[in-house]
Amino acid sequence: MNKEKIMKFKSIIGLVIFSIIVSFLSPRFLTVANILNVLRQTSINAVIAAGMTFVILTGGIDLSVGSVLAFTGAICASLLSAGTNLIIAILVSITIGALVGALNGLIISRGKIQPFIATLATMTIFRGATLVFTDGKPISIGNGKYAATFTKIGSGQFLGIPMPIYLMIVIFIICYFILTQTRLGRYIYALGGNEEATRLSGINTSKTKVYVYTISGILSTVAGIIVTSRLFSAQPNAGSGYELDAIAAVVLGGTSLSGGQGGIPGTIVGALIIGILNNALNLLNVSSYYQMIAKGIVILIAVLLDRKQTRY
Amino acid sequence: MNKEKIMKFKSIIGLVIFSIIVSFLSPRFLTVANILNVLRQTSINAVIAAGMTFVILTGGIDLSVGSVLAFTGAICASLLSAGTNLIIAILVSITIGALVGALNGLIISRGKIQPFIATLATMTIFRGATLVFTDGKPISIGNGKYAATFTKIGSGQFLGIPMPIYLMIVIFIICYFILTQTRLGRYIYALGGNEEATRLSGINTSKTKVYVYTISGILSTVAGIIVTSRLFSAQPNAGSGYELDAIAAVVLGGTSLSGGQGGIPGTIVGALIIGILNNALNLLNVSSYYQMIAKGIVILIAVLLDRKQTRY
Amino acid sequence: GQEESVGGDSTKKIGLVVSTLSNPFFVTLKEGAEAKAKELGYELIVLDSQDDPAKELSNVEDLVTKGVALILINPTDSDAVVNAIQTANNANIPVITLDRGANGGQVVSHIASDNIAGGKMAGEYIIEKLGASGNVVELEGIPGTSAARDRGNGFNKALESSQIKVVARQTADFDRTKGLTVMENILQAQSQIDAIFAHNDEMALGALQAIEGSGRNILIVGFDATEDAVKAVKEGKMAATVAQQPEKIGSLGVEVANKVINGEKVDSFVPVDLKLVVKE
Amino acid sequence: MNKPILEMVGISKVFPGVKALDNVNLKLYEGKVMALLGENGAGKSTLMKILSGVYIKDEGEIFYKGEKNEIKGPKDAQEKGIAIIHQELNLIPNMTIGENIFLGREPVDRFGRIDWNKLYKESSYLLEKLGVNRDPKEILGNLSIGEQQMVEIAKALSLDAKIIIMDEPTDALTDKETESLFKVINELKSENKAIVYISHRLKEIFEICDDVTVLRDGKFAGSEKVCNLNEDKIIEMMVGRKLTEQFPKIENEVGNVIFHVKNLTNKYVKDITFSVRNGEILGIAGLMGSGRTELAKTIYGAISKDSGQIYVEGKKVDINSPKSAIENGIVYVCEDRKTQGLILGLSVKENMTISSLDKLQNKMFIINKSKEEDYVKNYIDKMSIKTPSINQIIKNLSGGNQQKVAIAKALMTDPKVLILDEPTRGVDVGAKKEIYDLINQLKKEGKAIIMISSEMPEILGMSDRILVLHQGMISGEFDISNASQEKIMKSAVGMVG
Ligand SMILES: Nc1ncnc2c1ncn2[C@@H]1O[C@H](COP(=O)(O)OP(=O)(O)OP(=O)(O)O)[C@@H](O)[C@H]1O
Ligand SMILES: Nc1ncnc2c1ncn2[C@@H]1O[C@H](COP(=O)(O)OP(=O)(O)OP(=O)(O)O)[C@@H](O)[C@H]1O
Ligand SMILES: [Mg+2]
Ligand SMILES: [Mg+2]
Repeated sequence: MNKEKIMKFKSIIGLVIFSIIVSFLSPRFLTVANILNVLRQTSINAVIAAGMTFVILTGGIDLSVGSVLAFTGAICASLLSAGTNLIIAILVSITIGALVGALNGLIISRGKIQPFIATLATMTIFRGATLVFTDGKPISIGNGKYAATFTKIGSGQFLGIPMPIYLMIVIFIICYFILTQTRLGRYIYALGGNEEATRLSGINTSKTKVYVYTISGILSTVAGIIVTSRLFSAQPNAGSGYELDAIAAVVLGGTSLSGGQGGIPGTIVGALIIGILNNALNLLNVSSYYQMIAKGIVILIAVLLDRKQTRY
Repeated sequence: MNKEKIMKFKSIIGLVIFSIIVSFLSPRFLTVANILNVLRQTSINAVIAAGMTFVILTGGIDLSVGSVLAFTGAICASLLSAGTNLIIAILVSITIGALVGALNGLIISRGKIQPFIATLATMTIFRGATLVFTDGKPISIGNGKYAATFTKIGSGQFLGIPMPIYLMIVIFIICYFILTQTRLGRYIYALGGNEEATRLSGINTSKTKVYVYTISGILSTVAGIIVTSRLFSAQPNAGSGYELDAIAAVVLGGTSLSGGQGGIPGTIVGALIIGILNNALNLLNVSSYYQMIAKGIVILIAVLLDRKQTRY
Repeated sequence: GQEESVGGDSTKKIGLVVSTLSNPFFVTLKEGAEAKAKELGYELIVLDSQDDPAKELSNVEDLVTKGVALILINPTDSDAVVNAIQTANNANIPVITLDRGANGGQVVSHIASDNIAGGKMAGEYIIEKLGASGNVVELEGIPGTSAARDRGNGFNKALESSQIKVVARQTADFDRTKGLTVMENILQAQSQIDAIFAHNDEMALGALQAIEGSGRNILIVGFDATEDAVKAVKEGKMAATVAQQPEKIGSLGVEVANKVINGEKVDSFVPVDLKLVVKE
Repeated sequence: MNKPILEMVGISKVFPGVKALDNVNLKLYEGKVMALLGENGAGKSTLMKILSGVYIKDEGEIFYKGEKNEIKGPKDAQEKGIAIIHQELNLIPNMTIGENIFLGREPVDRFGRIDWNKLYKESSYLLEKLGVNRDPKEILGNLSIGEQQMVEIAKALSLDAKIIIMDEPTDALTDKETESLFKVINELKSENKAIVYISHRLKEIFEICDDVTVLRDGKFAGSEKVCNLNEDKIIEMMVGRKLTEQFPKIENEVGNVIFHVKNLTNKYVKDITFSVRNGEILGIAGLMGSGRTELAKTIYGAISKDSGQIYVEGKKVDINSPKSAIENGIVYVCEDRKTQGLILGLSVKENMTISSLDKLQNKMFIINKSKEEDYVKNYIDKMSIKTPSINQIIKNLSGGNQQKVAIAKALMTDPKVLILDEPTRGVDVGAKKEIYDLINQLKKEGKAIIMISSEMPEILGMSDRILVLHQGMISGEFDISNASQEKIMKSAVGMVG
């Protein structure tokens, strides 16, 4: 794991250098308020990216995360606006998110369809389902009994620190634990490293796949709940394009798209790079056209810094 | 190659069955006018997908095709509106498309960056560049000396058949020829089959990669010229999301995303499936939300039909 | 026999090509049209261009194939729609444009409210509220879209005459979530903000969350008058939103279409009033 | 004799187009090693994959401990006490040695956490037992193929199974590791385990096995006690005829020095200087991980060198990629044909011509297909490659024939210097002889040949001169006239003299 450590180190150094440059350009950047702000904003992408890390470690990809986020967010909002109990609304949403993720996993493992194309299809299907469900309009969580409590999830604070930050940290700890300390974690790395060898070692690779897509579905739902809570409402369009940000965070964190290598700590760094980048470009008031160019170039540089050393 | 032939056969059968069902549901579907209509509509995706086939055969992916389409379309339109000679405008655009594609190839081969993330970054960069270039406004090809001739490319007919259909057919023939009859074609399949073995066989794999992304850039530009010609103008947002349709066409055609297997004939079938699907759903008056669901499901079914036999 | 029955049937069919159906504004427009079509006994075929002019063209081609009596187009772009309109023209199918105009082809009628005028209206309202000077933020729509362009142009034109300064101009892609995060970032960067103009209500509502979170007091003006935004205005959370009455655009579209099909004469431009929705 | 612990009766298995197994029988006894022999493609691995749950048999029955049994999958086999060392390495390169050994059976504590201490302690113990001097926390991918093979063996041992299948375990091992493996096998025998041993190295059969079962073309060709057999008899059972001498060494007039390496140095090799003459075979011996493959790849330009020069025909050549090596008349045949030598999804023809398409194209970069076909057919004849057609996917060929295609690919570039890395790894006796004949043929044609091999008889039987590597440096050089196994081994472990 030594090599990996150095690699993580490198992207952190990149992150630090970048932060220093920005803080010179904008004195507001390194204030406590802004740091909390960045962390809170990052939390949504970070939570999705945590799930995406599991998927990518197995050598898969999940393009449907944004649609799942929108779908479960809409379900949660409609339950709450109907006055359903907070806990029930959340549990129902997460269950649906898990089922939808498991469906992805089943299509991929049982149907033997490449993850890219399978989740591309379900991305379209779930988005269509969301639009049908919401009739293309936002669903407000309304003034139901539990609405006020619900908004605390996204907008509340504890000890001066926004709730989504706690949520993000807890999720990262759990994910880190699963990946490093449990058998499932080993199987995920093994699957990404060599699927055939994993299967021959007596591991049920189909089950492992279903698990990772289920985790991705659950975490997309958690992100959906945060978004819904922050906006008091669920948007039928929510999450479009989020898959790319999540994948970028994972890859920037040094996890290989071919699977088997990388992990959660890298993803944290990757999500922070993207979060800070968006924040910095806004703070520096870079015009939106040039923002795109800048974002693309920074991602390229970050990956270049972080790429694996050639073998010889 | 026998297995491959059967596979192609299978997706064609799927296509035929689907067409028969649709033609029962909508009598307008199987008219000559509508078939030409479908083919013309398919041409844009088909041309991009032809380039994408090269890239995917090497085991890569090109997410930047839509941005390249917009960028070169804008350049072409601005040249034409300035009264530049038609041929020069087209040649300049194609040269720029080739350079931009080669840049992708260089980043991937020299920078050793994974194609997904490299072209994700350049997708953003080229889109930003397009917005800067056009200032976010569409560029009309105007009434310049050559504008009228230019619009023939997309909207003209010859012997009652729309020009883009001829263009598509010629491009497919050239691509098929390159892939099956030339050295480059062999190297592309070899690279996708086993990169290390290809390198050890004395092949310059970097150069091969640069070639395929250059081809993809050129064909995106051709698609951009068709779009610009059909719309009388270049849109700064043109082509967003086209990468997914092109990838779907390639995969539906039986080309494996891991490279080395598949080819142009499959891609034709794949592009037709998507084109016919869009047309049929419109003709059948399926509401747009349900269209998404239907499209996703049909893609899943098509891939399921077409997937490789299980290994035992 | 068959040809005739299809043709006979077609008098009852109208096509509606909408630029996008993942934006509540256009969903409302569509619903207005649907309600009116039902009332007048038409079958309305709604197709979604997903903000892609090439898809729009395909949609129109498919409608021509299907043989509709008239096509209502809500263009994705005024230039790019021209070929689509000509396609319909060539098939002798009359075209009516909704919300956004076309720069060519034969259009029997254009039903819209003016985005530039709307942007101006928002700018003038802010000038009225702030007085001669102040700091404003502009949240822009998806770069390159005509709505973002026109609303921005009108707004900035209005501000030219005043001392009001645009201290930040950032895109939030017409998206509520992005409106929230981008506004949060701008709030970090700018210590003095008096007002904000968002190119649509979605972004305005996102920005509203950010501003409420920051505890600052900033005047918010949105655009579109969606249900949620009107509610926010009523509650005093937003200052105003420019109402384009999308429902009315949709229903007027079908009404005019009905007249065209029945051979009645129609105006070439049917304006739909812009209204500034403010708290009574 | 006592009753078999496991009996396979009338096993058949069909793959699309191939009847891999046809009514095959196999009996295993406690405390005995059963050799499973046969030519490449005879069905040995297939039979063992059925026994270990990888494939499902089409017909036949399996009796285990006297009872009829079905083996449903790899996990089921493991649970029944059947362990297998697969012919192809089945390991995860990015994981540690220990993680690989216990993959799928990680010890966990009460909270479902992996007990790393236990895992690494037991791994250490297993590695020690096999004489592998590696920290179990090392990443597997950094090990040489031979060492990885030892990890694979450790993994099978860790199962503590009743039946242990070893499918060509010594394929990538040198004599030293083979010895440690045999020690372990003898221990297993004394623990009353039943072992299946597959190998193409017949000498080993007499060293370690008790019984022999032979397959021929997927059919059961007989079973016999080792003590009743000799090498020739086994070969006759396998191929159905007698073979002439194994190493048909030819004497040849060696020519001038055509190839010369001077002070070649990089991360893997240090200060390597040697030369090869026309019509000479230079054997390179060494222990596993001594850097032989790296030396070859450095010469070939696949690994960059830090310093040193290479001369071909007296001219200094600048080699920085395999492409430039081929252009300068040097070509390399990889030790691992499946991952580096061949592109398994392409056809025989496409594989064979991939390095020499520049000679087969016309001005428009179009491949001259009829010329290509002629070339390929010529090599298929010359090297007697068994393939149904030149368009057959190479994956479907037997190992020996695949190896011949890999050599044909190299020869088609018309090289002056040919580097062969383990040219007969995994190749059956018959095909081995054909490859030796081929190498001799090339020698006669005046090519300079460098042959890396871990098989001592092969090195001694084929080479004119032998170079020994130790830790990336040349530790000995012998003319064949005064070389012996002992001398080479001494140099290989770094003892001077
Ligand atoms: N998955 C498969 N699909 C199709 N054919 C196969 C498959 N696996 C093996 N075969 C074929 O079955 C036959 C037996 O192969 P097997 O691998 O059992 O031979 P083997 O005796 O182990 O040979 P070797 O000594 O080369 O390892 C061969 O003809 C081979 O090509
Ligand atoms: N990718 C790698 N990273 C780090 N070390 C490596 C790598 N590949 C090989 N090595 C090390 O380099 C040394 C030389 O290995 P090499 O494979 O050349 O040995 P060899 O003599 O050819 O043995 P073999 O018979 O196993 O092929 C070994 O110590 C091996 O562990
Ligand atoms: Mg075998
Ligand atoms: Mg070696």
